[in-house]
Amino acid sequence: MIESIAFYMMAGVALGSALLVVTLRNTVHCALFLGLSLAGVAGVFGTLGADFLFASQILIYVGGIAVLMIFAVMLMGRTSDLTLRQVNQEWLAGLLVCAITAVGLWRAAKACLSATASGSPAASTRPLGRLMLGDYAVPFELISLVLTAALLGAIFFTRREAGGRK
Amino acid sequence: MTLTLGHYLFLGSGLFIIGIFGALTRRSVIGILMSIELIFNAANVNLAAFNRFLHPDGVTGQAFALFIMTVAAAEVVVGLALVLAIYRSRDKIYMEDINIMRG
Amino acid sequence: MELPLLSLITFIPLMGALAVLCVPKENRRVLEALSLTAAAIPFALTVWLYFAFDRSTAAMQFVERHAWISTDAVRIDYYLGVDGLSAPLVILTTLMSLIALIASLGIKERFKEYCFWFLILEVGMLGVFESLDFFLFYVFWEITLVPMYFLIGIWGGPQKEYAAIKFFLYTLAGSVFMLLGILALYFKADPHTFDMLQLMKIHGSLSFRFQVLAFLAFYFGFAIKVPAFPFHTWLPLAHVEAPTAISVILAAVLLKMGVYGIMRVNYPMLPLGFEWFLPYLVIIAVINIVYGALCAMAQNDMKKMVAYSSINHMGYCLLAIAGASATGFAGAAFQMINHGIITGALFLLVGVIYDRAHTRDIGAFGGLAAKVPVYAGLMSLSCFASLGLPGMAGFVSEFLCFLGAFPRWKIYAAISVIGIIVTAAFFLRMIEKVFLGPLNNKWADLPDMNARELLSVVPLAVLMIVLGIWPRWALDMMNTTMVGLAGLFR
Amino acid sequence: MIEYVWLVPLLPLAASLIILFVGRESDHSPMPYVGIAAIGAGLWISLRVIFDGAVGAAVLPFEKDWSWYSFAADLGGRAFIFDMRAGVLIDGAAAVMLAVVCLVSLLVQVYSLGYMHGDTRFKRYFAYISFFTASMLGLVVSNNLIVTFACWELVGVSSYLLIGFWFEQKAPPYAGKKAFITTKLGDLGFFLALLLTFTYAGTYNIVRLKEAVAMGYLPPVVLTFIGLGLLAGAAGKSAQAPLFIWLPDAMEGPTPVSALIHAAPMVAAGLYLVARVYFIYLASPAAMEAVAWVGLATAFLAGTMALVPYDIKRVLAFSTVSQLGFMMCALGVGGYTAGLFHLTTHAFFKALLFLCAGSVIHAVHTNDMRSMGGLSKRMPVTFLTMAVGSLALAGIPPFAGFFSKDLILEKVFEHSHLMFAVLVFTACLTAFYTFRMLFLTFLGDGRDHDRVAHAEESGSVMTVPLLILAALAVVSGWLFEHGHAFASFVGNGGAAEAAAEAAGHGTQAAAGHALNPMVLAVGLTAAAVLLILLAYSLYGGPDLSRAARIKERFLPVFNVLENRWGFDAFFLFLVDASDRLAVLCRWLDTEVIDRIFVDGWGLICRVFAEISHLFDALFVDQAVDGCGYVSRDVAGRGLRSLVARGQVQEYLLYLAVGVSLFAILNK
Repeated sequence: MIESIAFYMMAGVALGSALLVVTLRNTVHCALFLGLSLAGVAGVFGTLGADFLFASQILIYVGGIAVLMIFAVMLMGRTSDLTLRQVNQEWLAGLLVCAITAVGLWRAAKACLSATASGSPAASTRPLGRLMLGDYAVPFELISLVLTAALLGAIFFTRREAGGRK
Repeated sequence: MTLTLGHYLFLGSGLFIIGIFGALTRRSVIGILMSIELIFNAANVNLAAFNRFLHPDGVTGQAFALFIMTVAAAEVVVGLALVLAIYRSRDKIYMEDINIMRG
Repeated sequence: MELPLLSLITFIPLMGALAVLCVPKENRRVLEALSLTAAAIPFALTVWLYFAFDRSTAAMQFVERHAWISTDAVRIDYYLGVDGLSAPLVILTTLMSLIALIASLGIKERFKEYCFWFLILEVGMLGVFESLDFFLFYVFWEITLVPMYFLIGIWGGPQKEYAAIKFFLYTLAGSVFMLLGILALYFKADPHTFDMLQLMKIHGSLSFRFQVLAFLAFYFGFAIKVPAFPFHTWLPLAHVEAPTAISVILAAVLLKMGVYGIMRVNYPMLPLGFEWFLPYLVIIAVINIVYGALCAMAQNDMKKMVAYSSINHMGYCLLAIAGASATGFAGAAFQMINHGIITGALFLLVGVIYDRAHTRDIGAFGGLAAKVPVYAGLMSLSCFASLGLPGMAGFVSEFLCFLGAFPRWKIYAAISVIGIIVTAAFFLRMIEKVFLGPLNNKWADLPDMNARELLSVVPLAVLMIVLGIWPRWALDMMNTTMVGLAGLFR
Repeated sequence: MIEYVWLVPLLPLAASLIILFVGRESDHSPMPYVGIAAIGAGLWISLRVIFDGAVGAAVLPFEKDWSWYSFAADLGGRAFIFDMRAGVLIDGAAAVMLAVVCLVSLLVQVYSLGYMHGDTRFKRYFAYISFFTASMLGLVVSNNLIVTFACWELVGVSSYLLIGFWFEQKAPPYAGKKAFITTKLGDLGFFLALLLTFTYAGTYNIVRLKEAVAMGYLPPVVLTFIGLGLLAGAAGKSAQAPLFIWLPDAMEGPTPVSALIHAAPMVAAGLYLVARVYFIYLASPAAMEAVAWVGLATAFLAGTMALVPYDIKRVLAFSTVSQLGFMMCALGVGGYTAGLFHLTTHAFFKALLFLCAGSVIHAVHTNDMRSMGGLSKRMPVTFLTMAVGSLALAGIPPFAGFFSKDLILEKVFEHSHLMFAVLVFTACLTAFYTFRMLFLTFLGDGRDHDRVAHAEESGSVMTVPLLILAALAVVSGWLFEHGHAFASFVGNGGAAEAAAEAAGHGTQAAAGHALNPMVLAVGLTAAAVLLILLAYSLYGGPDLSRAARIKERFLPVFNVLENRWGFDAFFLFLVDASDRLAVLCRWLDTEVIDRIFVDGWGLICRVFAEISHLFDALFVDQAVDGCGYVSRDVAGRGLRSLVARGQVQEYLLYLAVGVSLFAILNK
């Protein structure tokens, strides 16, 4: 029962702030709500018993990505943004498409309403660790390469520009 | 009323739809990036849920979710760097102004 | 686990080539060091191979076999191995590659690309001699073509494009026929296989007609490479236009692929076709010998002369093969090595004078011996080795070639000795015109050879003499295999 | 000592390498002494070998060999690994030859110290000489025909280097090349003989080969061909007809080299070879006969040619060729001992003559005898020694040449009277031209006063070798002849002659036909003395007009002789013909074969290309164009302006529409 309540709360937070993210005019607020939404998803992970995911979500998304977004917004922010429209002309089309998709997804998800969980969730951190350094060792290393490459790429992009301006 | 897989999938779908909507309609590039993060999260929720409900003995789904997080982090880093670069060189952050792909 | 020696030898140059790509082209020192290392390590390994080689067996050694492409329909193996026929050639290849690379250090333009293509070329050449799977063989065979095309076409002389395209198309035409032969054998074998050792065992089930046709297909491919008359005309042109080091490789290694192919494929796999072709082969050999020598005598361009002398020398190999005897095979195998060393040195030396004088016209010089004694000495030494002076490597192998062919083809062998005297004539004439007589004042301040050039030529000169005085060191490697080869159909 | 005989060739070889690579070029380089020491040691060993052999302390023939290399061979239909062994085989002839070569070489080297002094390549000269000696000695000792052939060719190369030693001039390199190629021409015969030998006998060891011949393993035809092939080789190296053309030109080299090449070592190599494999000739009468006739022709032709030249060295060269013909002829008629005997004595006095000539040339700086004359007062030692040499060459007793030539003529008489007559005639010519040379050089007036007046006797480093050789020229004939010591030492000589007779040679050697040696000796000597007097009357005085008149009367004959019977022209024609052939081949290659096999390919490809191009243009291309037209003009223009506006979000929208369709349409 508690689980259910927690789930609904967290899901509400996540969905609600997500909605705000895509509709608010002030980009700074958008970024803040993004953080909230991500935290909500973290909570949902908690209800699933995925404690490691929960932690990661907080650390990476809320602590990292969302903060990064805020920084980015502040770096590029213009005062006029607050008065300008943040939604383009095609929002109606987008809404339509989303609605159609939503119907499709609804029908798919509805079929799963009968599947319940068996037993209580086991602690997942240890098996996750084994998996990562066992069967998935190579992808694990590869993903770290991807991260490094992304980091280098980012530095490269921004630095070149900085040099160009001088 | 116990929680079922369906609940989680509804949540995932919701986040996904919102993300898609955002990606389609936001004018600023950063907004689009945020929306994409939402889509990623929708996928993660689904993965974690499938793991919990369909294969409670393993943790493969969570592992995949972890990978996605990492990729998402990389994507955000590069994305933001690109946005920053474009912003610096062209002083633009709105999508309709960036049309170098015009056929 | 045993060390995959052959794979290491073959693919270290490849790694070197890839590494070269990663070095910025301004870092010439690094490029030089890297490519030299990539050529030196395989050479060191082949020295090891030389000592580790078991001289008492005719079987394949250092065999590596792994399934490469394996489906229900086809099975292609990564299958390497060497015996007394191919091991000396592998050693020759790594040696000549290293030396040619040393000689190329003087290249100024686009050095990075040069090193890359050169190392790729080495991979291909080594692979051809090592592979025991026909598919692999063909792949390596083709790999040698492309780098050669670029090496001639970019770094060559005035007519380089024409020479490169001629070389490429001509040899490609040959290899297409070879592919035909490979496929024919593949489908005749039951079960279908590309395994060359396996294919050597099926000749009993092949009809005469089939053998003749397959023989011609293979022969066509190999004869162009040898080059056997009348498919030889690409050679002088390619040699003349190619940069020095590439001429060296072309003469020292690429031509050997043709003879090697005939000895590895045509003879053991298609004995009836081989037997049928022998009378024609011996005539072709005689033409190669006499006609090649005569053509060489009429040349004014030193490089062209050496190129035609190659045709003459490869004629000895063909003659020896036509003898179809153990001595003949040993002679052909040894002649390949010696021709590689000697003609390699000759091309290097011609390159040395061309670098200084910017001409190769024999008539343009005169009396250089007083001016450049070291160069004159080495050149004369190589010329004497090439004309088959006893005490030097060329004699032993030439003699074995004749000795192998003589019992079967007495008259033809007797005609062929004309080639010896003509060879002597044109080499001596060249020496006389270039080095002896009054000094042509135009070259009064010609510098003698520098350290790099000496480093590339002197080892070859030493080898010429050592192998001439003590041929045991080379022949012992080959003997058992040749006896086995000759005994195949007795 | 005989176990160390393999050192004899190796010592000079080592010396030559040391001289070549150690030290710098200088007049005072100590390096020549290395070579002299090496050859001195060789001489000592070979003399010890002769001594040991003579007193029975060493057993001759002595053979010792080592495994050299092995190669895959097949004999009798079986493939196996053949072990090639190389080593030394010393019989009497080899021992004598060793000593002769060592001695002449040693004296020549000592002499060269003076003669070559001041040359820019002083050191290198000695390296070449040592190398030459080494290969010559190798040829002598080898028990394996392959090694013999190898050394044979090396001798050729070193003579090439030595003849062309003064390469800054035009003529010496040309002469060197001519010598090399001409001898190489003969070597082709040697080469083919080697091929035949292995194919039929399966060995290169001379002793094994002898056994094989004795057992009759080799068919007679093959033996004849082997014999002829070896003869061709010998004719090249020993300057026999018709390959003697290189020898007069070879005089371009330094004079000590001429002594070395022409006196003993190099030109003797051919004879030595024939003697070494004498058993082959004994087994093949036809080959034997060929040897005799080649020798005869050579002796006669060269003897006549020696009558006309004014170059002092050329006279000697032709005389050498002529004497070699004598020896060859002797071998051909079964006179094994006689031939080798003449070889030995000739080595001494011909070396002497060359060195004397060198001494003269060194003093007057010209080869032309017309610029000499009257040198006897200025160079007494040279004159005396040269006179000794000339007497020996002319065959006047008691000088060495008398004994050996006498022996040869006896042998030839037994074989054929015709040959005998020709040889006697030639022997008389010898006396005439030798003294013509001597008188022209030393007697009469100095015709070129500048040169003659400044001529001075050479230093002792040059005259001492002359004196030693002169002494040998005096005594050697008598010494060897005495008690038939030479014949018994050369050993198998007697056996060989007996075998020759058994084989049907000496057909006229029936007891009654033998020539009385005394008659021959007295008659020959008288004739020689007569001709010497004739030569004196023509050339001995200050007035040469009579000689000139004779020349005018017999001008056509003189012309023929000066043109060397047209042999040179013939070989030049051969060279020219092969050059033309070569040019023809080149033309054929670039203009015909290249065209056919390359451009021909091109043409075929072009034809196919045209056909496929036609097909392509008519059908395939039209279809492609059709597709392109539809996509570009119908769809492209319309759609592009509508959708491809570069707005990424629009693209995303299209994508989303697609996705939503999937989502909604699934069941």
